Amino acid sequence: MRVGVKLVLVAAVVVAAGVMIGFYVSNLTTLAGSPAYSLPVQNVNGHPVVNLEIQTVAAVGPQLSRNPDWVSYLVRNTSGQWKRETVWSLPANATVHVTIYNFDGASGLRNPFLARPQGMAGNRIMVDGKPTDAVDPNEASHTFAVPALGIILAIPGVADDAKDQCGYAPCPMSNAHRTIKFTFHTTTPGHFRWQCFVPCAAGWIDGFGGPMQTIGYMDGFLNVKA
Amino acid sequence: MAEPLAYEGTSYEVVEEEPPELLGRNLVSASYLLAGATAFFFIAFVFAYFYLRSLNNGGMWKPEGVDASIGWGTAVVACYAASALLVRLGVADHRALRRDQWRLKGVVALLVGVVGLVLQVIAWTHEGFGPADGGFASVYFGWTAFLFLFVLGTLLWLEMTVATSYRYRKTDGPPPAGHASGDPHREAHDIRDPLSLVRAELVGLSFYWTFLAGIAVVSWVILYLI
Amino acid sequence: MTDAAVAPSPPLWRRLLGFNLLTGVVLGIGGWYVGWFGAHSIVGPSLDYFGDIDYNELSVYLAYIGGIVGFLVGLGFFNYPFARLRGYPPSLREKETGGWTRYFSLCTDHKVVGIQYLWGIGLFFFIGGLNAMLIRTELLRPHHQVFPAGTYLTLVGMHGTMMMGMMSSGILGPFANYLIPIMIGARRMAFPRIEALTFWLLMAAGAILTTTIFFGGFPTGWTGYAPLSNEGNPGMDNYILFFALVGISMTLLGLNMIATIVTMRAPGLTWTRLPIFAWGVLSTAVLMVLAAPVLVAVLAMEALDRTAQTTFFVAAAGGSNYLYENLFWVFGHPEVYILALPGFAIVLELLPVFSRKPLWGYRLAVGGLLGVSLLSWFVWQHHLFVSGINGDLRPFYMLSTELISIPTGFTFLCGMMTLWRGSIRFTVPMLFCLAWFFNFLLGGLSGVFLSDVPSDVTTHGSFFSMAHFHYTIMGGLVFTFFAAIYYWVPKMTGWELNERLGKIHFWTMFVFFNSTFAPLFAIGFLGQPRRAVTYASGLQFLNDWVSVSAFCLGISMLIFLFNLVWSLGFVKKPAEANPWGSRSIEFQLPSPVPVHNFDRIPVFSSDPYGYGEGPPPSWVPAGATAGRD
Amino acid sequence: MAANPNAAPAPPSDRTNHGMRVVVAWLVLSAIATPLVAVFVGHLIPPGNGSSQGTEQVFDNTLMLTVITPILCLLAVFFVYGLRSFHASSSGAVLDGPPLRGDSQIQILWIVGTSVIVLFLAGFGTFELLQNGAGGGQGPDPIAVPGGQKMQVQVIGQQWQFTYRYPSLGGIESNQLVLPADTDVELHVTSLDVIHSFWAYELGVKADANPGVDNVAYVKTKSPQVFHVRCAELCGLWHGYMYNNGRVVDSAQFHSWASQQEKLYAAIKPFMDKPEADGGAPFGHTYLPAPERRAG
Repeated sequence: MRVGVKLVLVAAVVVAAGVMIGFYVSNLTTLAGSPAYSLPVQNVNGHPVVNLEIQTVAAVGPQLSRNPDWVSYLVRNTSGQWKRETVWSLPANATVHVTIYNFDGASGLRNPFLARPQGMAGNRIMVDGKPTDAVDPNEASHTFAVPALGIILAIPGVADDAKDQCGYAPCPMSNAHRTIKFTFHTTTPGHFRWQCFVPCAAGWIDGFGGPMQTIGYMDGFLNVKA
Repeated sequence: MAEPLAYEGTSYEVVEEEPPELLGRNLVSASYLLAGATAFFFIAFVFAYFYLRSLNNGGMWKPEGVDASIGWGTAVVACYAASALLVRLGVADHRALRRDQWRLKGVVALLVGVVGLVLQVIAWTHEGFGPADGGFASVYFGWTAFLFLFVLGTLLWLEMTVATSYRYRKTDGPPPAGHASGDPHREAHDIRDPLSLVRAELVGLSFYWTFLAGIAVVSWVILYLI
Repeated sequence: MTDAAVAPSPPLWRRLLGFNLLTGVVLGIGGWYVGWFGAHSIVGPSLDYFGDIDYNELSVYLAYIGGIVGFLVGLGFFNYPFARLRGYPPSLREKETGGWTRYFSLCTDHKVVGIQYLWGIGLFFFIGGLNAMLIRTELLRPHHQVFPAGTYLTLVGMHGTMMMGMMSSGILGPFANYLIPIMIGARRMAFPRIEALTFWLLMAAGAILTTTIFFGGFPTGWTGYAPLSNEGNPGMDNYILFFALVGISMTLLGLNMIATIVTMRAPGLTWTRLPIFAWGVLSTAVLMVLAAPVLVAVLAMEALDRTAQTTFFVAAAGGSNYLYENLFWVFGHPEVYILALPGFAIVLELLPVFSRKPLWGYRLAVGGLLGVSLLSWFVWQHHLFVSGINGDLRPFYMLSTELISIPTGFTFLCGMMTLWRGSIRFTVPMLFCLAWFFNFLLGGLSGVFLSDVPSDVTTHGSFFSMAHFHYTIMGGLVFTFFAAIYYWVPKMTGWELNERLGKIHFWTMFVFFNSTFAPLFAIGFLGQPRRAVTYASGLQFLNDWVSVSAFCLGISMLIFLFNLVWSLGFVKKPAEANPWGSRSIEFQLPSPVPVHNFDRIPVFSSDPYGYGEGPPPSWVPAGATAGRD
Repeated sequence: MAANPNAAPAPPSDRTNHGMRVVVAWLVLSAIATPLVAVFVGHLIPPGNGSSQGTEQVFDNTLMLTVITPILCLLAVFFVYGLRSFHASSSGAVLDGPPLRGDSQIQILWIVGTSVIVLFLAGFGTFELLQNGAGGGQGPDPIAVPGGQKMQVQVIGQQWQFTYRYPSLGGIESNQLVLPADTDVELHVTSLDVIHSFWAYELGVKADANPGVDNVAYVKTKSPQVFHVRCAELCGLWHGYMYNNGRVVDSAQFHSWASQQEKLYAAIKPFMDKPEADGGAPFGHTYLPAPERRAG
């Protein structure tokens, strides 16, 4: 073989390896990832305020995911649509008003202590308009928890015999649901993971596989930015 | 300068031939080693049995109604043991040059072994419990399933020796060259007198099959008796 | 042994469409889809144990079984068993085609398999190394930055699993397959088809592990601890299948090695004349044959847990995660000596050549290898000192673990005394062997901290233990792997490797290896746990230092790769038959070794270490007339 | 430079007593280095002085480092001396070295030496371990139990957080581990799902949290401080984020923290099982394995 041919061969192999490595790395960087979603910030008296509206659904549906039967969180964007985004950007030192619409039934908490709302203003949440200090751990459908900020609250589930249960997300408000409201304050900048503590991934052992260990479903980040 | 050990250009015709009993020694030593590997594979299940039994986590070692049927188990293991015994007797026949009797025993051993496998499959469907029913059920199904696979492999090996014995039952001298590996393009055998290897193969097989039947007996004692 | 081995080769198109890698891959992919859709259509939803999730575990396994069977059918591994099932007589080798295509097909020449192993394992070694680079990229900052959460775990797991699984055969695969028959004066391994099978199984395994990223990866690291592995994505099954295939491959490789060394030694090659490399291979092979089946068994249980819903490792349902930990480490600790022992053997094999002295304390060295091999069975719970298993047995495991340093010390003593008053030549392979002393000393002494329960409380599961096993495995195995490459590749290929580039490779690798892993001892002591994507911000400087060193280490590997391609592809300087002045028998043969190894089986009358003891005896018995007249 | 193995000339006789030189150099170097390491390096080794167990680990590490130093010195002296003195001449033919094939005295000396070191270290480690468990998880039947009154704390791992339950404080639970100073603490570590490992770094405590297993570890706190808790066993997606601070506080602060925590806890109390004082199970809930579910 002539040297030129060999060089071309080597170059081809190097290029092929480069392409494959690039493909490999890009596959890894996008594996189950979702980009950060910036929430719209209002300014009240020079103080940033964010309204965060989220939905928890039993089955995310084919419209939003390759895994239609996975349980998931959804967030409402500025145009009022529900998106399956779980990495949220927030400003530092902001007040965040959270509204959670839960369309899912109860799975029960494994550690009942986590049914005590903690870390939000007044250590108290509003469930369907009623102030609540403790959710029955067996009624818990999901939790919204940011352990690094000390925020943990259980979300009570929709009764099993409720009419008009939501099938696939996004669920219209006419379906049976519970509404949870609370407020918390962000402090210093940082990346804070949030997750669900209820073993709600049906089908997996301990209820903790699949969506429970995949960003974009039951896990995400609060990216608090200065 | 001493005589070189090899010349680069030497063709195969001048290369010294391998002693024909070498492959026989290879085969017999391999059966011992394979028996060692098999023993360690099943030791894992023996360990699992006694470990999980002594822990009895959650009282789920052997819940109500989980008991392997000793009737089926005895039938299966008896088939395995009988087949192994027949092969041993067949080796004696082969040594005594009673080739037709060996072939008969070989075929019967094969059939008895297959009956054992069929009985095992029936036994699985007739146990009143499934693999998910606690520690014992796990060990029972895991152990018998992998014993099934090992026995299946051994019976295939037995079939090979029996088939070779049958195919050349009327042949004196070496089989045609094109029969090597069943490859019609072969111009020669690479083993001098390949049929002489049947004896060595049989000795190795007989040792291994007896060993495996011994493991089956151990499984019978552990899974059904105690 | 008349043979059709040198039959005229058929035309290229016949060779491409015959049984080879191409058909293997095509049928492998085909088999995968047959298994996958077959399972889905036949099994249907009734056996879809998982109800809510969108795949069924059974079809995953059937898909891979279909894929592996298809791959092996395509390579031609089933031709021989089917012929035997139809009663055709046994034969030793597949029809060999000659030429370059035999490297991409089922070839029963042990020298071809050795070279296949070298390139195949090298490929996956570099993929594993690439993962390490990505891990260090992520750890440049104390929090998440490059890869999404979860992917880091997949990277860590792939790096560890790939390296552990592939490098278990890292020396026995390429070098023992190539050299053991020659060293013991034989023309083949005991089971040439099984030899080829071990290689192709390993390649199938590597492909399966690499594709785990398409199936969600796996979160468990290389240990695959249940019950976390019960929770994992379908990518977890890739891990299980990879390691199970590696386990089968290792068992067969070890079996073949033992059978070969025990039954095929040439006349006169008594146990005390066996090269120390063969002893190292033997002691490793014993561990492989006996330990790898335990791995296969525990992974089989895990696969049953995931498919048939057994409860081996589910505490609430009568299982126990301790069962997994015990069984895994019953395999796992012999496994680390499967990695380390061939390194010992290569060091002891090469030192006499480059200090031109006999191996000092041959029997002690053999005793050391066998002693490590034996003791390695009695130490596994030192991986579980804080796990709560058998708290009262910890003093025993502490003792047995520290006892292992006695036979390991034999290797040090024999190596050092072989150097003593020798006439040392600092060639590239020798440099790698000398670096082994440095690395393994640090690795071994840091192991003393881990074997001591009070110290282990802090160091267990931290970067300290990570640094420790990189010092022993990378410093102990990979360095000797390169020593073996520089020492034997000229013999295997017939072309020399560039010595200057080799020295550059050595010095960069040695410096950056230590610069990468020495700070990790400190990082571990300062409280950074393994496999965690975040760390205390105060440790950022050290971590950045390590990352930059690791990148340089990666560049050093590229220098090696360049040397390999440059020397073997472009320069092609023919190697002398005996470039190192070795008395070992493989260097008395032409480079590369002819297909039949020896014209006449040699007769041994001494071990290969008689430096300074007069001229080596002839291997050819008097009156032999084989070969050219 | 291929040496012809067939015609190696005999090496010139070498009268230098290399062995004596190495031994002397080693003794001198060790005599200097060992005390220096023991005094100046040893105490720098973590985990530090956060608890009795931590202090003991530092002592243990110091001792091992001290034992290791002469070994390092021996190898260093040997290789520096050996590689300088025994290399082949860069020009001319490579000579064979003297054909030394072994020396039973050196072998016996080496075996005895390594055995003594190894047995000493194992014996010492056992002694240290049996004193008070060295902060490691010992499983449900601890063999090294410190005497005296101990405060029980249950550490509950789950994906992905540790919570801490205080049976002696009416079963209150907390997200943060708060301990009183100068107290013997008995940690009962367990998990609700997969394997975690509770690692209180500054306290020198590490114990795996296994589902269905009660893994006991002991620690005696010292002065008030903040310490770090991390999970040290891979447990899934958020393993890297499973960390928190803990606090050792003085007695008064501890009690005020406890009453504050009790208030927070009161709302959830009706849903929790009864504490031991009211006739319930020792740890309030079924997390702690029953005695027959011993592991080991």
